[in-house]
Amino acid sequence: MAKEIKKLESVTVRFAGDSGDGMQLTGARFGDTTALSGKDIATLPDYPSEIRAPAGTTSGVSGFQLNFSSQAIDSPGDQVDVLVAMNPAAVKVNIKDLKKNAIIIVNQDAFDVKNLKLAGYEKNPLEDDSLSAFKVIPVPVTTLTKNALEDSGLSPKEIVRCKNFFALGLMFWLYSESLIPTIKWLEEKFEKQPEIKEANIKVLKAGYNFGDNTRLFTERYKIEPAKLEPGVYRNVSGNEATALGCVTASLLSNTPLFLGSYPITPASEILQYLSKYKNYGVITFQAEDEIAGITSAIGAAFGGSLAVTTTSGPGLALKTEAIGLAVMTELPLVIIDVQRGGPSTGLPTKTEDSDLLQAVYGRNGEAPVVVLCASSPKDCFYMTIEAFRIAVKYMTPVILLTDGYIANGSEPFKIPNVDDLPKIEVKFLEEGREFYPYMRNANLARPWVKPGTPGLEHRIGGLEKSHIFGNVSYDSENHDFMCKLRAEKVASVQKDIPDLEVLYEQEGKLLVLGWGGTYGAIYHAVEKARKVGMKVSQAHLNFINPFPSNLGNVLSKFKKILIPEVNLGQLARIIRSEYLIKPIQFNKVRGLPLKSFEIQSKILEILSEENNDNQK
Amino acid sequence: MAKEIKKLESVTVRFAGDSGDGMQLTGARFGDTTALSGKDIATLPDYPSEIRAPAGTTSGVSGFQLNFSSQAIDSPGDQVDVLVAMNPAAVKVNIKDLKKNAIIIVNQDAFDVKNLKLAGYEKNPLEDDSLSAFKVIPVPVTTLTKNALEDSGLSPKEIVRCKNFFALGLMFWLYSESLIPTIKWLEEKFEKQPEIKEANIKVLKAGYNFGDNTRLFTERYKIEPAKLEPGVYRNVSGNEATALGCVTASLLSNTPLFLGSYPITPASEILQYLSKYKNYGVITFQAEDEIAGITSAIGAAFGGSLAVTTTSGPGLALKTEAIGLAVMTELPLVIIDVQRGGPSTGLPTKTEDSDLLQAVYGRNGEAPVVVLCASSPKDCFYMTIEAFRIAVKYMTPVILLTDGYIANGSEPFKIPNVDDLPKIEVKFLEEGREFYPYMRNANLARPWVKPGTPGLEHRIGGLEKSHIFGNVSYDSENHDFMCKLRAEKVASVQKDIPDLEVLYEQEGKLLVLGWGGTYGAIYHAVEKARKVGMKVSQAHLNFINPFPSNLGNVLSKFKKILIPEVNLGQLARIIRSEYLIKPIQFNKVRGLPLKSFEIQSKILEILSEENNDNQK
Amino acid sequence: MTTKSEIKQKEIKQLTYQDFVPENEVKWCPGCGDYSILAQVQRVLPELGIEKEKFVCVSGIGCSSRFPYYMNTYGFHGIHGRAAAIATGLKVSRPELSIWVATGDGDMMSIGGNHFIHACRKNIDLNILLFNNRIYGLTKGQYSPTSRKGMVTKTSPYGVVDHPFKPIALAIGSGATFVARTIDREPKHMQEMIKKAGAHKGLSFVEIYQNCVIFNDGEFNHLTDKNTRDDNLLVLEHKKPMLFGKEKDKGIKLVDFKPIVIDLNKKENSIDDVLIHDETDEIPMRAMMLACMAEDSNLPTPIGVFRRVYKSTYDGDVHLQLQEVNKKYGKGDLQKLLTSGNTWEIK
Amino acid sequence: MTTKSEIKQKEIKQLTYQDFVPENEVKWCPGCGDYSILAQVQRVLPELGIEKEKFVCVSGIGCSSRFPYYMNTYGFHGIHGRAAAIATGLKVSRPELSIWVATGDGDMMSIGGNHFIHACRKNIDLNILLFNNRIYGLTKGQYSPTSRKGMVTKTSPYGVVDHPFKPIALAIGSGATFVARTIDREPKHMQEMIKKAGAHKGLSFVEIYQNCVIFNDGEFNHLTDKNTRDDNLLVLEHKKPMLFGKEKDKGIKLVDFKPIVIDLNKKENSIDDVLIHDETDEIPMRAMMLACMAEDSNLPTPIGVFRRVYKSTYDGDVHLQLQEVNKKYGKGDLQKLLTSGNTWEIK
Ligand SMILES: Cc1ncc(C[n+]2csc(CCOP(=O)(O)OP(=O)(O)O)c2C)c(N)n1
Ligand SMILES: Cc1ncc(C[n+]2csc(CCOP(=O)(O)OP(=O)(O)O)c2C)c(N)n1
Ligand code: SF4
Ligand code: SF4
Ligand SMILES: [Mg+2]
Ligand SMILES: [Mg+2]
Repeated sequence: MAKEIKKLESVTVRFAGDSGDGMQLTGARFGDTTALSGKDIATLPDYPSEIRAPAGTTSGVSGFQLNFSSQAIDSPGDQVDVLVAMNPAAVKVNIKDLKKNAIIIVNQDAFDVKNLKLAGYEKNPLEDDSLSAFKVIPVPVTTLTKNALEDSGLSPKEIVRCKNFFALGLMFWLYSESLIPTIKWLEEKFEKQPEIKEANIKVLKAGYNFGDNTRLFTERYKIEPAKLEPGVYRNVSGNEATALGCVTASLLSNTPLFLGSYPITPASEILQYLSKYKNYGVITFQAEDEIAGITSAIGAAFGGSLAVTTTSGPGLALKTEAIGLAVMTELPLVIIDVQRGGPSTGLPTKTEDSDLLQAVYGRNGEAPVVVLCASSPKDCFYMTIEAFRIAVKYMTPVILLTDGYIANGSEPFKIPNVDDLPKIEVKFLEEGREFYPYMRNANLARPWVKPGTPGLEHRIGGLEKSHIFGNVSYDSENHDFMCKLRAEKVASVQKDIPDLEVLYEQEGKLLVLGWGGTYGAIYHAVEKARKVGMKVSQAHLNFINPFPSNLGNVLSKFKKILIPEVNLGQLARIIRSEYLIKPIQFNKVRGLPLKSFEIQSKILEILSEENNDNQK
Repeated sequence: MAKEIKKLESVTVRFAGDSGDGMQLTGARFGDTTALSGKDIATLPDYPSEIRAPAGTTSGVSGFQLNFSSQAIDSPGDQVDVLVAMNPAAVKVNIKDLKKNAIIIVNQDAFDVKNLKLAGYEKNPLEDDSLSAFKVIPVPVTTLTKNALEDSGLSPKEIVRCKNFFALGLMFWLYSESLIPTIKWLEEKFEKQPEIKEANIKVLKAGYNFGDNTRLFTERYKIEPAKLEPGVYRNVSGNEATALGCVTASLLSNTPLFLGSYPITPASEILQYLSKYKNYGVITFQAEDEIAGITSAIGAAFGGSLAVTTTSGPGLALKTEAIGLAVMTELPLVIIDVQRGGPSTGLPTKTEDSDLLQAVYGRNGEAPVVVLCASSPKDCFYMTIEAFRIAVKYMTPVILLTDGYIANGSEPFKIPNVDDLPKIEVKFLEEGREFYPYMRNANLARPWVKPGTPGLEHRIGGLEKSHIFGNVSYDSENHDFMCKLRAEKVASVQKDIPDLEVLYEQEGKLLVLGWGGTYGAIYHAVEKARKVGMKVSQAHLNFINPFPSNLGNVLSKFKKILIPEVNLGQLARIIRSEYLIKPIQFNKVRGLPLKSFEIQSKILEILSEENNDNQK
Repeated sequence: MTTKSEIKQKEIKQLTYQDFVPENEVKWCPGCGDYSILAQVQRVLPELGIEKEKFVCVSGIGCSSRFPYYMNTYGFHGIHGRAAAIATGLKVSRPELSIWVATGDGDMMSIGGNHFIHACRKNIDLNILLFNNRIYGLTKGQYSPTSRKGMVTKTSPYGVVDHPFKPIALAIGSGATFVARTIDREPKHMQEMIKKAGAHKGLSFVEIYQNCVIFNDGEFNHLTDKNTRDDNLLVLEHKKPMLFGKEKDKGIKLVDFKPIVIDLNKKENSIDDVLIHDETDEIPMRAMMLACMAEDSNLPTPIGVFRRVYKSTYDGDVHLQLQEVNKKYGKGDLQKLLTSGNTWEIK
Repeated sequence: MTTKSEIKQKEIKQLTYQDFVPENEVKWCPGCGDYSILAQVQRVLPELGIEKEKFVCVSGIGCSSRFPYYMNTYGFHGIHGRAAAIATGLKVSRPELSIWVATGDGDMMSIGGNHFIHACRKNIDLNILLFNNRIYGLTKGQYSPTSRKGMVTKTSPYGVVDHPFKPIALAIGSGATFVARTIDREPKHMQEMIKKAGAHKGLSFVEIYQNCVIFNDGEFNHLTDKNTRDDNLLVLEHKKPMLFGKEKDKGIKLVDFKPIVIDLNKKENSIDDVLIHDETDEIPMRAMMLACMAEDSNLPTPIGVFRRVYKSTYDGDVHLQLQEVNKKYGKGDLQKLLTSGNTWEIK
């Protein structure tokens, strides 16, 4: 039964089910397919911190949201157009995020007494009118899967495990996407388990065909490919892009990479990816703890490696003392912090941008470091390279902040041509008659010397060093001088970073200023606000310490500055102290990215106040 | 030969010699005696980080400075009136700090070829005119000591070791102080070594008599007792006062004290003092590292002890993660940071005030804590008690900052009557039908329950907690609410702290604002500036987070604000971000307290600019 | 042996299993070995003769470290690696509490290693249960310091190159006074070990082999599978010869400080050649030998008590010293303390 | 035994003691045992047949940790407790370097304990010299984890209540492959130990009893004083009986896993009763026994090599794995890596 195909610009889909239902995988497959067929996409996985939280309960719900569009997009969307819910708990948890009139495709079979009770429903929501604001499409997914696999020879348990592919097939049908990439993927993945492979393919197709045959759907949809820049693309998550950035920096600098790290959610994946790249000259050292992670990296930096350590908030806290050592010894070191919900262990699997003040200020003594941040999954690639470039050029530790949202989320990444990327210059001092370990070049950087170089034996460490000579020095004036010199060196990185760009008008009533992972949400909010005629500009920071040199100037051009953050106002605080202006804050610390409609309302609120004020 | 006795108001004396010459002891004895005879005093020890740095060299010089006065004083003085130098290196190192016409009493015997060379003198400064700006009084201290002890039966080595008491005796003569307290001290100290005791007493007297008999001195001096408040006094160093403050808080709250700590200069003494107070119900736990120091204290706080951990900068860095745990579990905990020169190991035996930003901002996530500081040795006593009071009242970690200068320095301390000190109320919840671990009282504090209490079993930890119930909660809105609630709780401590007092005019052209250990230097600078007719006021902060509620108002009353700090402007940064004003900074990071004459010049400079501006 | 706590038991309300089951839902994966450990602890604690409110469970971070939430006692879920240090502060300040530390091979052997060895050294009277699944469970499958060489995990795609810890050897080397091992699938044995740990005055360390069904399933199959169990498991008994095998017909013999397996069915071997176990050796030579026996050495894996010796506890000694000082100097008088040293009066 | 480095030696400029003496002034207290350690290291390193620029000294914080400043080699003075971790990163990334870690009983046994046991476990090819003066020197005299029970120090005015570590036992329990002990006042013996440590492939741990003249003077007098030395010191020799005493007339005999001292002058005792030392026992029973022998047990204190066994090194295995992966997959092509996974082209 051929159905009408409606063209849409953009859709936000969320797959949700039990932790064991394979929702992350389903979402990722859907995302890859839509990306492969040329849409721009952005994804947002969201899962509980337990490995398998109790089946059927709301605390066990795992979700994967994805936005795909024929337009360039930068966020997985605030509100959901289509929810695929594999059980009652998934409906319960996600209902609050649905658009009015959203489609809910539910696995009807899962709405039995037990599951309803586990989800905390007193009545079956499919049977009362509690979901009347939505288009609910009940599909007996489990039954249909079982039917499809009757003769497969698989065990009942194995059969039921295939049901996510039924849902996936159905969604592919609904959005007119091809099954081929998924079939190929299944063929590779289950090469050695042919029955599983065949079963999943069969169920996938069954789901697709079900869409075609059922009367439950009256229309299907199509999203045109996005008009992205020409080039070869792939999908990357932020963590993957960060890992690739590390390898790329190593190649561009012709210096072997050393990663010292201790696993921690949501940063572990960077270590996992890099552990695979052993034939790229990468050494990964899974240390006994975060302190050994960073200090081993400092040892490797002393030895001439491109050294990096990766972690998340609590781990950054533990590395604090050692970062000071890197400051004093002036060794290049990149510290990557994938921020998560705090304080303390906090919300370990949820996103948050609340380590900014720690990164900028959190060390004993006057211990300045460069602080950068990435604003989207693919941006992680470029900012990682930038972090290494600055670290080796200025012989300084650099902290790069990403967050759980961009680390786990993914988007299309235009694959650069490696030869086009600018080289990172690394020059080890190899001889010198008058060698002084704390002599400085024009960047105020001291020389990098590899142990093993004859004649340049020297000793460094965490005690204050005399200018030029690098001997231990307790001299008062030298210490004052060196503290100021280190501060100056870090500040001078400003000359080497790009000016902050302002989108839309370069001056006016309102600028929305952001940093890091809020880019997409802000971008959409501003775009939508402009569509309804509001004059509002946007600027987004990738460099926090030092700030771009034109930032003060940019800020002075706008009457009001709005800073939305997933914290209680950490950038706002730094901006206040640097520029003595009082930005308007928008702070939501919910373990989730900001929602663009909320930012949009805030913009509206500010601009209408502004107008009122002017009329007074 | 009786000499004229001249009355002075105030004198700054510095004893300097080799690390092995006993200068710290000599200085401390001199200080105790002058304090005992009723002067106000302030002391500043300064020694190398090596235990016995190479004898005779400048790096081995150990110094002890002390200011005693018939007026109330709060700083050991910038510039030295009298230097007692036991060897050439001591002259070399200290010459830059002497007033014009200062007296230098040197141990002539030590000015031999070897020592001159070790000190880096090409010629004997006693024999050329390089010291002509000073009154140099060469005394053959070693010879005279040897003469005095000819028949003592001590070994030559032991005899020479007594020579500091000769110098001390001579100084007592010069300043008309009594020998009796020192003789009593020697009698106690060497009770079991009668020969040593006798020898030292003999040499002490020999020094005194030498003064009387020699023609080297034409006058001697006398400082009248200071007009201190009536009461019983003793001398205390900041670390001693901190330790006493801990014991006192324990008594006032009727709650046993638990200190978990790891030794680190300059904080170790607090642990050392408290280790002695075992009959005051104090448990000290020397942990394997700083992390165990604080986490053991958290365990003890959970168990119902008044818990404290003590450290210095690098140790505070290591405690960062665990402070977050105390924030999340909302347990009372006092963290005392005796700041020292950083970054990294930095200048471990020198003072600095550069952990402020770390204390206020240095944690992952939104992890607000209360931050206090002490401004003088005796103030450590009161601020320690205050830290505990706030910690238990609000169920929150409190960081108390002191620094190497006030920790090692000493001043007269009017001993309070214990019964007059306000009690600290501690109430453990002992029963409750409807018990919820995260229920709050009017102070937003949750209940403190001791394990062992029947029926109140509950579980807390570092994951986000649901409001009231205290269960683990990944709920978005709850997290946002709790982050804001924790911030509000800490901010609300403001209602409970005293208003900031302004000395002198309550409004005007210039306010000098300080915090912590700079109090004395600023006080003197302002006082002197006022004496020459400058209108300048002073205010000094003991509460940094939150600030006193009137601070904004105070700042708004002055045209200019000067903030002198022993860092690169950390308080200034916080003030800028809180009040959007731009204070004038005065920053010297020299491992030393600020010099009041430098602050005074800065005041002068600002006020004359100000006048010029006004005239334009 | 009637322990002090057994005597005391009679005076106290008899607790049951149910007293230790809280309302909270248990959130481990279905099939996880942690469930068995929880159940055995809940079964044994009521028998220790200690008031319920005196129990405290302390942990770090990891799947295993969720344990305190599942016990209806006082509980503290700490930060990663710090369980032993938190528990130390609690025990030293409140020696009357019975403290149970639940921890994982990542939490206690990796990041928490320092606190572990120092707690062992000081002989702090804690009961440490190590849930050893040889993997990081909560962070989804990276190798741990107890993972076998060659294991393929998320962070060792080409196989682990580290040599693993032998946690029992580490505990012995650190000076631990009670060291035992058991397995999640041996509930009775585990109960016995937990009971003995609870009865021991001083630090008790129990390594529990625990199956992680998700990230390291089957790690201990050779020890739990009916067909292989008896040939691979040496169940230690105090003062008894070290025998194993279905028919108890294999034994451990020591030849020039090297343990070998002998077959007692063979004529040349006799039961007298078989090494006798002794938990109470002052110098832990035998215990060290047992600690080093493992799958990879063709020797059976011992379970049971490796070492149980008496040494004074740190917490006990601290309080003893407090008493002595109090006795010698009298209870401190704060006013006197403040007024000590040289004082002077200004009128 | 001709080690590889001894063969190589001939090709390299013969270094001397003087090559390792820098201009910097040595700033330890006069009489400190550290001077002797420095001198022996400066004497031995030239004989190892390694180019001077390949030596790196790494340390933490403490008097002992000033060591790198006094060696004219590459040096890194780290932060307190982290020497082993810093050295690990350096060694793993630069396996051709010869790394010497100088550390103290506070630095390595207290705050640095975790890095120590993990370096031992992984068998990282480092040479660790522990300057054990049983006190915190640099911070002026607090007790350390090796201080004896009862010692009065600044932080134990009523005596230490902790049981001390036995660093050798800890190293063995952690899996260390070379473990030795020597004394500051035994220069020849120390040189021998340092030489053997340098020759050992894998982690070498040498505990050096070092006298702190200022804060713990005389701690080892019974081992260094002419009159008592021979009765208190058991000098271990590989494959030789454990004899001591001025006349080598006392020996160690093992009775039911308990070492006792026997007098060979007595008829009932024979040299055949005396235990033979073997550094190379696979299972460290003998080494553990020796590690537990000490002053307080009426047994002599052993010095010498306790354990020397071969196990692959972590740094070696890491590079082996790198080679294997390279061989199997070819040298990585970054462009290919970036382009891996599902890609699509937009024209
Ligand atoms: C400071 C810090 N570092 C790292 C982590 C991440 N983390 C949480 S649990 C864990 C390992 C858990 O392994 P294990 O202790 O063996 O417990 P299991 O889950 O296997 O029971 C890690 C690395 C953390 N929460 N905090
Ligand atoms: C993080 C940190 N904690 C504490 C200290 C203080 N500290 C410096 S050295 C030292 C102990 C030194 O003892 P040890 O390692 O035995 O060396 P020794 O001086 O006895 O040779 C301590 C506690 C520090 N510098 N850094
Ligand atoms: S991941 Fe493994 S250890 Fe964790 S709960 Fe699941 S089965 Fe248990
Ligand atoms: S304090 Fe002790 S260890 Fe340190 S240098 Fe002096 S004698 Fe040596
Ligand atoms: Mg585990
Ligand atoms: Mg020491």
